[in-house]
Amino acid sequence: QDVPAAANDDVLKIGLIYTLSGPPAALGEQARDGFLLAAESLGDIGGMKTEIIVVDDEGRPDLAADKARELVQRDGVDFVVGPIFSNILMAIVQPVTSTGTILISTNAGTSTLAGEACNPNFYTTSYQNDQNHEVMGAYAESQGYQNVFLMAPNYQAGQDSLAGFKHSYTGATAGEVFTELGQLDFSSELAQIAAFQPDAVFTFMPGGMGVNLVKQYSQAGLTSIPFLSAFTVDETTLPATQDAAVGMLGGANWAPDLETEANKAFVDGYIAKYNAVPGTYAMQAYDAAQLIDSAVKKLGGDLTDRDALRAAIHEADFDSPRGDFSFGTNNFPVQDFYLVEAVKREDGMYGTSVKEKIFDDYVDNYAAQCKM
Amino acid sequence: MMNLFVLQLLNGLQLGVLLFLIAAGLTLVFGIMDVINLAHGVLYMVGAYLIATFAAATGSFWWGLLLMLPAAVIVGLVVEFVVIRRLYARSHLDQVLATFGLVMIANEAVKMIWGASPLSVPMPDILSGSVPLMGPLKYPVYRIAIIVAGLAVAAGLFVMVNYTRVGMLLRAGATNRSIVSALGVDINRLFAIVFTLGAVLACLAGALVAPILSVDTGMGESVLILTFVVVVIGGIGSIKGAFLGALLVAVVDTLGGVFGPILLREVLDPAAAGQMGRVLAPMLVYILMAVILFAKPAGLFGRPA
Amino acid sequence: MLDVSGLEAGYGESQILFGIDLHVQAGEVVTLLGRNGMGKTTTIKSIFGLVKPRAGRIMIGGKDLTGVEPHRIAMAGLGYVPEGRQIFPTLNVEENLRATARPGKWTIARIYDLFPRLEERRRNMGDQLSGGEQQMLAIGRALMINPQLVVLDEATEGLAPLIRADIWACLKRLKDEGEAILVIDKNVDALTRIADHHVVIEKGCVVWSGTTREILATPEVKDRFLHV
Amino acid sequence: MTSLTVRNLTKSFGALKVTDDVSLDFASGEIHAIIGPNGAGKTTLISQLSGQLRSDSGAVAIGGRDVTRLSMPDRVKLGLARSFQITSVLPGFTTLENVALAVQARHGSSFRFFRTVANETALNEAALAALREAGLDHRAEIRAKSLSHGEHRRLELAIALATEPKILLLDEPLAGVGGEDADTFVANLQKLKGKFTIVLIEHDMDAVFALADQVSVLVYGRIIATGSPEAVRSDPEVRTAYLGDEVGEVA
Amino acid sequence: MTDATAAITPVRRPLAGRLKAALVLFAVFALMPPLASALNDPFYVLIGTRILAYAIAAMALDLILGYGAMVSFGHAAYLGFGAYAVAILSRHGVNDLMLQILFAAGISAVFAFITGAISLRTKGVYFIMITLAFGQMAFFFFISLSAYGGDDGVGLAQRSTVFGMDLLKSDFGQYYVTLALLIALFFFCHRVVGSRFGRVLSGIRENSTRMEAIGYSPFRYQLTAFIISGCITSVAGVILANQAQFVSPAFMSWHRSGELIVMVVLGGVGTLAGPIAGAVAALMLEEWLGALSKHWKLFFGIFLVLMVLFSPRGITGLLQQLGIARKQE
Ligand SMILES: Nc1ncnc2c1ncn2[C@@H]1O[C@H](COP(=O)(O)OP(=O)(O)OP(=O)(O)O)[C@@H](O)[C@H]1O
Ligand SMILES: Nc1ncnc2c1ncn2[C@@H]1O[C@H](COP(=O)(O)OP(=O)(O)OP(=O)(O)O)[C@@H](O)[C@H]1O
Ligand SMILES: [Mg+2]
Ligand SMILES: [Mg+2]
Repeated sequence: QDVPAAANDDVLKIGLIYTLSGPPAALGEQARDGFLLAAESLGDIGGMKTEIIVVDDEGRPDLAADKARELVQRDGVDFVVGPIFSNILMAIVQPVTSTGTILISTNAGTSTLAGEACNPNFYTTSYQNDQNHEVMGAYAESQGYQNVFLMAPNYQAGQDSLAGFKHSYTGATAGEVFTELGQLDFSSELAQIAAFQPDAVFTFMPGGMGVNLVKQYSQAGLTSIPFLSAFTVDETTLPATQDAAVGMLGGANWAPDLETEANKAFVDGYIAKYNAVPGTYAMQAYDAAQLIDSAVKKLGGDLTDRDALRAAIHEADFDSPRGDFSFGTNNFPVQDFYLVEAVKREDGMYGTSVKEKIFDDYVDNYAAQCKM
Repeated sequence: MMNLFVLQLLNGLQLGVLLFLIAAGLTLVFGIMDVINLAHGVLYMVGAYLIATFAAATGSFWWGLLLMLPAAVIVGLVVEFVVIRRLYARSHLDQVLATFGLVMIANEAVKMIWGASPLSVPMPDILSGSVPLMGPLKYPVYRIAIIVAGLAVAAGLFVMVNYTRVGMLLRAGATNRSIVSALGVDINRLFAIVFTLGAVLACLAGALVAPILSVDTGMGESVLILTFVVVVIGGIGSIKGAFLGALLVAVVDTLGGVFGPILLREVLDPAAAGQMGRVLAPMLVYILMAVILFAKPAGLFGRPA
Repeated sequence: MLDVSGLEAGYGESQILFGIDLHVQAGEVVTLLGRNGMGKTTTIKSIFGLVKPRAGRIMIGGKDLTGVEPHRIAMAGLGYVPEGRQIFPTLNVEENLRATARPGKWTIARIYDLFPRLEERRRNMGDQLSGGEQQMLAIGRALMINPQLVVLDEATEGLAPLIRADIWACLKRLKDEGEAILVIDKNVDALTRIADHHVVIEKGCVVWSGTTREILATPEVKDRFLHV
Repeated sequence: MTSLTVRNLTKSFGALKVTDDVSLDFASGEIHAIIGPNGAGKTTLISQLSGQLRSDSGAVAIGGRDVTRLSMPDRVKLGLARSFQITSVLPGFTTLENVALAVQARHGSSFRFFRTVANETALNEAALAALREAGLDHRAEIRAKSLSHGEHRRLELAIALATEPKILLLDEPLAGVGGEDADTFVANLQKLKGKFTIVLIEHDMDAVFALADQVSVLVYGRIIATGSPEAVRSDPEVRTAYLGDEVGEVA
Repeated sequence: MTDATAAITPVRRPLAGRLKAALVLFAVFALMPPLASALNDPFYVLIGTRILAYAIAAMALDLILGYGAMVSFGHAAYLGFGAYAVAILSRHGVNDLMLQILFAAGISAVFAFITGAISLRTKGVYFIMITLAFGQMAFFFFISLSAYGGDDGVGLAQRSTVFGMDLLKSDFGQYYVTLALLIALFFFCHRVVGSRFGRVLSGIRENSTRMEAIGYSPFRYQLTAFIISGCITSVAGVILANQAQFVSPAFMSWHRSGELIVMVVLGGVGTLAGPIAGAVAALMLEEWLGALSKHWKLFFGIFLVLMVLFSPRGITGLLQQLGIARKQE
């Protein structure tokens, strides 16, 4: 069995790989900050001297593959944590996990890795990509909507998102539009929405695209039509959209106002340290740090027995801010999902707020395909 | 369907006018001073960040706009003086390399100053409503304002370049700097003015879209390529070309995305049409450019080599 | 009007001019003669600051303008008809004349009077002119800045005999109106009929200078330095 | 040896008829001068003959073969070469390389990817010979952009000569070439006379009348006279349209 | 008159100088892996492979950009063809590097032939933009190619084999195979630019009307060069796919095309060896500056601006100014 050289020394090395430049940097920075917050509050992770190396993948898969190899081969990290985006994940899975190093994704959760290509050295603290969309589909279904307008950027994740929505929504669609990736002006799509007057709009517009869509949506006077989304209205975009987004609905596995002990500690700590409301990206990375901590502590710092390590991680013995958390057979989380709404918080900042639990202990649709 | 068409035309016009504002500066600097300025998109971004800052500081969009203009002039003059001026006599490739460097510097500097999260600019109250259009349709006042402002600038520029002496000197300087100066014209000052004018227009475009779009570090880059497409379709150095090119690109983009799939469905079965539409949609602008350049290798109004 | 002394200049590493002295008084016509590649054009370019002088002095109207920017030389009253025409291809004829014009006795109307052909082609772009038309335009353009000293570098190249004769007549008229002229041309015979002074350069040095009378009296000059 | 015939050639730029029904025969081995006022359409005619400009109507034939539809490079292959009134050389190449390329064009395949061309002595020697003809061999290693105006003109000529044409179209070869060199050049052309057909455009009447076997006068795109130099010189219409008094001086 | 025989000596000094520079570069490349091992940092070998691959692409671009004034802003498409050639063939069980290269070159030749023939109607910046357009079309095509992962790309299970041997399996082996390819392709390009064909190509760059007037049809030569360049670039793509063991449309985004141009100009246009050095400099700087500061892009940008302002002919020019390399004339 493959035991990375790194497993033998007495420093715990963790590599974080996130997109820290370009417009999506806001997401990467949240995740990084979430992880570092946990590291700070835990002190020595796993009771070991800890070294954290942060690298920027610049949103480039080819570069990310090299950086990941660099973390594993040159820096000898025990864990690689990251990334944000699926295409980066696809590029680094092989280089990291083939050496026996553990990869913990804190956001991207591609279907292949949840299903047929599941991997004993790969864990995710986030979700399977389709799940938040399914939440919104189920919500739309429960509201009895009959014609929903669907919109997503024209790339793999966008197509998956609409598929995910339709997985749990059986009504008709008023239109299905794929926008250009990185599109910033949605006047043309909004014109269509205005013309069709659907029961609701569902969209997946991460990052800057979402900010623009939300602002323009309210400017176009369309707020009477319910706006359902995933990864669009969240704590990374709310500072820019502010009031324009208030009242919009999303699907999530957590919200900052979820009432658990652990969540309060996390959210308060984050706001105190970074003066911003944390989003899921931060929470999931925070959990990755807790996950590593719990596993390493269980083993008393001896990482050479890889099976034991994997078993320890799989136990997921820590208090997640989101409450219930465990790993399914495919190392993807089994967790609850909520309908969340954008609100202006009491502290004057903007954030999402839990409105309704949609799924309880939800398992993704690909777990059955995983032979592990 | 008709409603949608009209609305899309208006959207196309608005996008086109905006593209024109950016492209005008690029085509002037490029056609007249023969400088390829990749940092032009950066100026657009800076304009947006400037107005975001000033509007936040003063609490008013209008004050923000007013303060942004002199700041843009300063930015233009400084960039011209520090870098661009030294590139006039250099090859296009050197210009590409240097201004590419400027882009990197500016993007990083903006991120260091303003952070990576997008900023937003509130829309001025008087322009924030929408006006009723036919039937249930409404159109945002602010976008109409952009159209009007853009058209005014277009007309002004067109007159300046084609009918004033400054315009003549600019065109003359484009082809033969040294002779223009040997005939008694301070070409450096003239070029500095043009560059600054282009910079201010780009900043203005950035400032105008700030209330509609998020202000983020990538906005300059995404618009740069599109602006180059516009300039090249119109013919380098031609204000008229930039204007028509901008409208063409914008209309093809807005209408093509919506009506393209509908047309495709006429000839293909829905699944294939959907697939085809998804493949073609992002290419649309590029296909347009390739077709136009194939037919007119120097753009619509460019001078053939 | 124009006093050049000890002028040295060159391109890159090669030095072309090795101390040129040249003087043009107000109202005087001076020629610059020499075979191909001897440095005539380089001299003119250095006077206009298009080639940076490495040594020597250029005084215009008593002011030291050595090494200043070209436009300041032109503003000091020098009009330039460059070698090889160099008209602006993207401007039409009239714009070519107007773009750099300054007020004075030369107006568009007078230029058209001098070169009727240009009026016929006034809407043609600069590069849609015949070689000779371009040459006329270059001369017209220099006159339109209403200079006190006109510098013509091979201004009759490519002109038909009739037009060439017109140019000579025109130069004569300019001279009569008190304008100073510095001219390079290979038609030495025609030049001697209007010029007062001649400067012959060879390999970047002045090898002979004198008045028209002297040059006519010493045919060896033509033989030795000009090979005509 | 080859002759060049032109039948009813026309060309307009917009409303302007620049070449107006021109028909000419350039007999083999002769120097045929075309003179005329500035803007008469001489350069345009050359461009039409060389294939750089497409004619509106009419026909051009080389040695009896119709070439009206052929491109410029194809006409060159049939032995037609031109020089440019406004110098057009390869500025970054040395004088020698400029000419060597012309030699190479005539010497068969340029789709050779491996042999180092700089070592092909045959090319270099032929090029040097052409440079010598033009009096430029001492500047062989200079980059063309560093040449003076007059030297440029000579290079222009050397390039045209190096293509070893059967028919040579010269557009003001003497412009900018001064003094004795002009005389040398005239003498050289004199020597070439009979070797190939030359169409000569020139405003230097000394040269024209010294060299030409035939002279045609082009005014406003039309040939107003063709004939021997003497006949043309004394034609009153030609004198008023073009020559003026200067011929008097020259003659 | 000067001695005529002296004038005949062929003008080949700059070429010879560049050859020397290239040989020095190759020697350094060859010594790098043992050195990296000695310094206990064998990881550089892996980065080195990526750098060499980009060096191949930059050199190929220089062939048309530097010698033919054809600034292709869509050259990343060929990197993509190379990379996808590996992905597609290996899915069908073909793992041989040479077959993959042939396949990549084949697709590239066809694509270069069609797009080149259209693009060559234009010149200058129009050419830049029309090649960008075709590059983007290829990019979006692969984005919508869901069979190969679309935007997410696909991972590769193993590296290619060379005639059945696992030469690429180790990072060292892969590095040296890449270096061998680089050297072979460099000599190929070097011969091409010095040949009759190369001289015609440069002549067209200088003045295409003049070339037509002495009997060359520019189109044929330019198109041929364009195709050659595309094919060579695809070889770099084949290497990159192996190096990253991953293929995605990101390989062919316009940013990559832009970076290739930056490498060429940074290194020195029209020198072949220069762009190789340019690729090394750009990617190494990125490594080093990236390790020094998270704001490395700022410093990289400043570096680029300063290079242009103070060293007009890129790294080649810098070396000349410092007196290390021989000046051109
Ligand atoms: N741009 C340049 N770079 C380098 N050398 C040059 C340049 N221009 C001219 N020269 C060289 O300078 C010398 C003088 O050139 P100049 O143009 O002054 O000659 P000229 O007397 O005007 O000749 P001509 O009668 O041919 O016009 C020539 O030897 C020429 O080769
Ligand atoms: N592209 C064009 N568009 C419009 N008019 C043109 C164009 N090119 C040339 N002309 C016009 O055609 C006429 C003929 O030009 P051409 O160059 O043939 O004259 P030319 O006889 O060679 O004169 P020169 O002796 O002065 O060189 C000129 O009046 C010119 O203005
Ligand atoms: Mg001269
Ligand atoms: Mg002519």
